[in-house]
Amino acid sequence: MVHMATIVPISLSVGANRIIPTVAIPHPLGNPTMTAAEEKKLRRHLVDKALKALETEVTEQTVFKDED
Amino acid sequence: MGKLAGKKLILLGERDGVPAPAMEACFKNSGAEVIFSVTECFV
Amino acid sequence: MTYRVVHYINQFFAGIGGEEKADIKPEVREGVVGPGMALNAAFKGEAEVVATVICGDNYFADNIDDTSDFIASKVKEFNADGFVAGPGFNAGRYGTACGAICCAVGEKLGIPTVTALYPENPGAEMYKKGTYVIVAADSARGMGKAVPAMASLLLKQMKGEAIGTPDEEGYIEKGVRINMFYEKVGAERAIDMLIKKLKGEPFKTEYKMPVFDRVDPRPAIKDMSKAKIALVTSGGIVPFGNPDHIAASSAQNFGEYDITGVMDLKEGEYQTAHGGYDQTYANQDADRVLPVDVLRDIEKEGRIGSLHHLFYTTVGNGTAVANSKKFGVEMGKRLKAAGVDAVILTST
Amino acid sequence: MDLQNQQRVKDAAEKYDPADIVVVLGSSDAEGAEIYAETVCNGDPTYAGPLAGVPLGLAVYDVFDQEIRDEADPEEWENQISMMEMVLEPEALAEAVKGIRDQYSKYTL
Repeated sequence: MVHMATIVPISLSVGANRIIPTVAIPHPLGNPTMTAAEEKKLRRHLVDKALKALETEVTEQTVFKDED
Repeated sequence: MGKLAGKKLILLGERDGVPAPAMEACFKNSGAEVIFSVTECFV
Repeated sequence: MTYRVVHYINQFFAGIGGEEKADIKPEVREGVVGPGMALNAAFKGEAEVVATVICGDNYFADNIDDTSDFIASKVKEFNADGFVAGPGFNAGRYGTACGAICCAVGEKLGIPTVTALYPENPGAEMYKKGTYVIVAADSARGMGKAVPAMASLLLKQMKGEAIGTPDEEGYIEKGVRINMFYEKVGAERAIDMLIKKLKGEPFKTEYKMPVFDRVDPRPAIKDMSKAKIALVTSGGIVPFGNPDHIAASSAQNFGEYDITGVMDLKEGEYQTAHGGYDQTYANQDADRVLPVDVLRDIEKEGRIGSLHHLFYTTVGNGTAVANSKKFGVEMGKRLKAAGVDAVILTST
Repeated sequence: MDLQNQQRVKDAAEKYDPADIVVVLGSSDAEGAEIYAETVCNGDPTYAGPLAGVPLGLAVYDVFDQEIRDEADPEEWENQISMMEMVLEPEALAEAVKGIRDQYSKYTL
């Protein structure tokens, strides 16, 4: 399981092992200030990261940051 | 003969402490009779 | 009046024997046996152990329900005002038995119960919500401390006196929050606590957070192009109209919805039921919380095997940890049965 | 203390005059020594054995108690016990047993 959440400390405290930080509480996988196309690109980027996280072996709680 | 003369000894040794046979040897000549001696082991 | 108490112990404390006697059936003896002597002394005449129930640890573990029923019926026969089990110290089976029987007797007969266990005894975690569990040492060496604490807590319950905090009475927290009145307002107490913390002095929180489980990370997905991926959210995304009436906060249920053929969560077809954040953006486009649209694209491209046709949703707004756990376990069961390989869980 | 050993101590106290009996302990730690001492003086504090609620009141000493040491054969002590004496905490052991003896023993040496 991968947890996509904005408040990473909560995700860590409840014990998620693969964590993707997201955009904002009311729209974790979107950004209403963007155009629809840009927004979908952003969402795609985050979900791609989540899939990559699922393909990555982890031994402890891991936050997948946005360096790639 | 000392204070133990005529006494009845119960020796409760422990494997990781002082085992009962060691105590028995020490009090062999004390004039006391060992009536029960055992070494317990907790592991 | 002298309260009547029934006491539960295992075969070892009854002097019947150790492991080789662990399968003996429950039996009842009038009066005290073993640790009941210490219990009686600690009651100081205010209560009396009228009977002792003895059961082998293995027998109990193999026959939990029947034995609990049997013991409860005996406790009733003896017209008991209270029930004590143990202390079970760090003995796993005995401790579990003590907790289970206290809970069963309390539930069936409505009388006060108490046991005493080492905090790491599995029985403590399992049953601390249903009975008072006095904190005991890990071995019978702690008998001298545990028994008076059990006696005192049981007497207080039987007399209907107020029960103090876990610290005052020496029991393991039951996870109950009780409102308290203080002389100082919250802001002042918070500042006092902060100052203590800054000075490195010990301080005590008034609002302890629950301890969450830790699980070992699951192995990575080897072949994503064959994986079945499911979506779960605590962001409250539901079909428009919230057909299962998932509460806006303190959710009592979760929803399971079929998205077969759904390529995009459209405004007016999906919405959020969550009452803890501004719903405007999720209601405009629920994909912002539950990314069905991009996962459909990804599915088409063959990057993943498939998107599971059901998604699970609840509202993580003040929802009790116990409920969340229950929902999680049930969702997990269904996902596993459906052959789902991995889950993307989104939270708001 | 082992349940069978409790029974044997109990039997011994019935067979002989308790005033004549001296229990000597060779425990490895003070806490354990206290439990043993209490078991033979005031009854099994764990309430699991035959001595539960049976205060025999026997005289009880740790083997490192000076009074008992004085009675031991010095040569045998050297051979048998001096090694353990260096590893264990003899004073703490003797003190722990004395504490129980002062409280519960009806007899002394």
